[in-house]
Amino acid sequence: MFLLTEQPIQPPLLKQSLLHHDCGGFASFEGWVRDWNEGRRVQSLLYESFEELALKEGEKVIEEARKRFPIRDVKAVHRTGHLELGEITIWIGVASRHREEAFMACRYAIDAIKARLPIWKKEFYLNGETAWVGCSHCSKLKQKNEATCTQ
Amino acid sequence: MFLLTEQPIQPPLLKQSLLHHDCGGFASFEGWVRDWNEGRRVQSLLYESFEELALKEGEKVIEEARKRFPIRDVKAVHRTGHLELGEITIWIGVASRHREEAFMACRYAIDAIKARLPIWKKEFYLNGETAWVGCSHCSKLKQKNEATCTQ
Amino acid sequence: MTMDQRSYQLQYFAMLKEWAGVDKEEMSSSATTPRELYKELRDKRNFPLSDTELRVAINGDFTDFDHNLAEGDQIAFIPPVSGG
Amino acid sequence: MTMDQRSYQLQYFAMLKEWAGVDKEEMSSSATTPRELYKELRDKRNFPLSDTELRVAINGDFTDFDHNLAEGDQIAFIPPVSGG
Repeated sequence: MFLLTEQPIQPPLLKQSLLHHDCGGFASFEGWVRDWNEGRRVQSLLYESFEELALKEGEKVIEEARKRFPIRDVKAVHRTGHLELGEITIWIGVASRHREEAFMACRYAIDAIKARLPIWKKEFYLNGETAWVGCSHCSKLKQKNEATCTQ
Repeated sequence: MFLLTEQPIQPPLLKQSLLHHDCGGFASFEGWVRDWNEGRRVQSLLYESFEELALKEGEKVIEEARKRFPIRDVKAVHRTGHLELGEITIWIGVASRHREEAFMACRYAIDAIKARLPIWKKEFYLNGETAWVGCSHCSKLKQKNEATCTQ
Repeated sequence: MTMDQRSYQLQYFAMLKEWAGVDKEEMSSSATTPRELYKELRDKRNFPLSDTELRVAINGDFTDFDHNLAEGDQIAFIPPVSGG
Repeated sequence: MTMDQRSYQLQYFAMLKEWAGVDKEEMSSSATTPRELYKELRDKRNFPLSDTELRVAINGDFTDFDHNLAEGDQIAFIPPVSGG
């Protein structure tokens, strides 16, 4: 199951549906809003998604993880909207019989979600600037003082 | 930090001390009491430890994980005593700047803890039998109806 | 040579949305593929990203830049993502 | 040839504890290494595990089976572990 949410992510609640008695291992990953990125002090950030497509692609990733690894259950939730330092940006939980595949499926899911889902992160810096992350043109343009990603 | 506890493991509380604002990734692993093992229906289990040595060796594993991977913080807690189905047997949490090393350190810690710490698991089966896990002699002896690990 | 003009629904996200100043718009064009359409759009809007840096979705599904467009298609050019 | 007898403190865990029927005991022995001591113990207690399946700890630290034992040492033979 893949979800997008504008509400704070609560791992203990999300884990509930994965508590199967035939599972001996549970691997999870959380992304956290970090206070700096590439040398800049971050104050907060905004996640924007192309919701319809992100949900479809997220479900695809979940199904791929299930097919590639002999896991019992997997769930991923991505936050959208404005997030403060320390908040959870994404949560992935994988329950399985053995730990090996739980780790591998969790790793697979986070990598695929980050690479493929139409979700964008805009960082708000302490100095008042902002930038869309992953947009190499933004910083290049910035140096040339042309139109930029910052506002 | 490595701990042994006879009380139920509570991941949200354990995570508190790992919440650093310079961390963007958090990987964790939980072991759960599973309802079967090697074809036998498990009802509950007992973890017994050589406490003094388990604590020392657990701290060593934690230090090794810190040295091998550029992580920010890691904590592991192993349960002892009698556990029911679904209870958490072990919890490991790793906070780091990036996700790669969080996964790797978490994986390293669980593998090393399972392989090296003087902690033993006794399974209590639905049919009333019991066995120490990992003791290949126990099952061999069992088949020969000699002295066994079961009681 | 006269070209058929078709009407497309464009959706913008993230930096493209900021550059365009709108989150969607209707566009009449003789373009028959996303590649042609983005070329036209880039000239018009002065977007700094080339199509090699984008993906494209039509009617809510990823597709390729040589897909044949149909009247009324909903088209989203997907700038580099940074989720998680 | 007379051998010095030394007194050792043995600790038992898990299956060894069940087989021994006690969790610790004092043992007088002329053994000077854990290897010799376990051989003696195995004959006496009829433990099914050989020393190749065990690890040994002396005074709370892992060591090897050829370590020189000292009077009063606390010795634990560690059966196969299954933590986590």
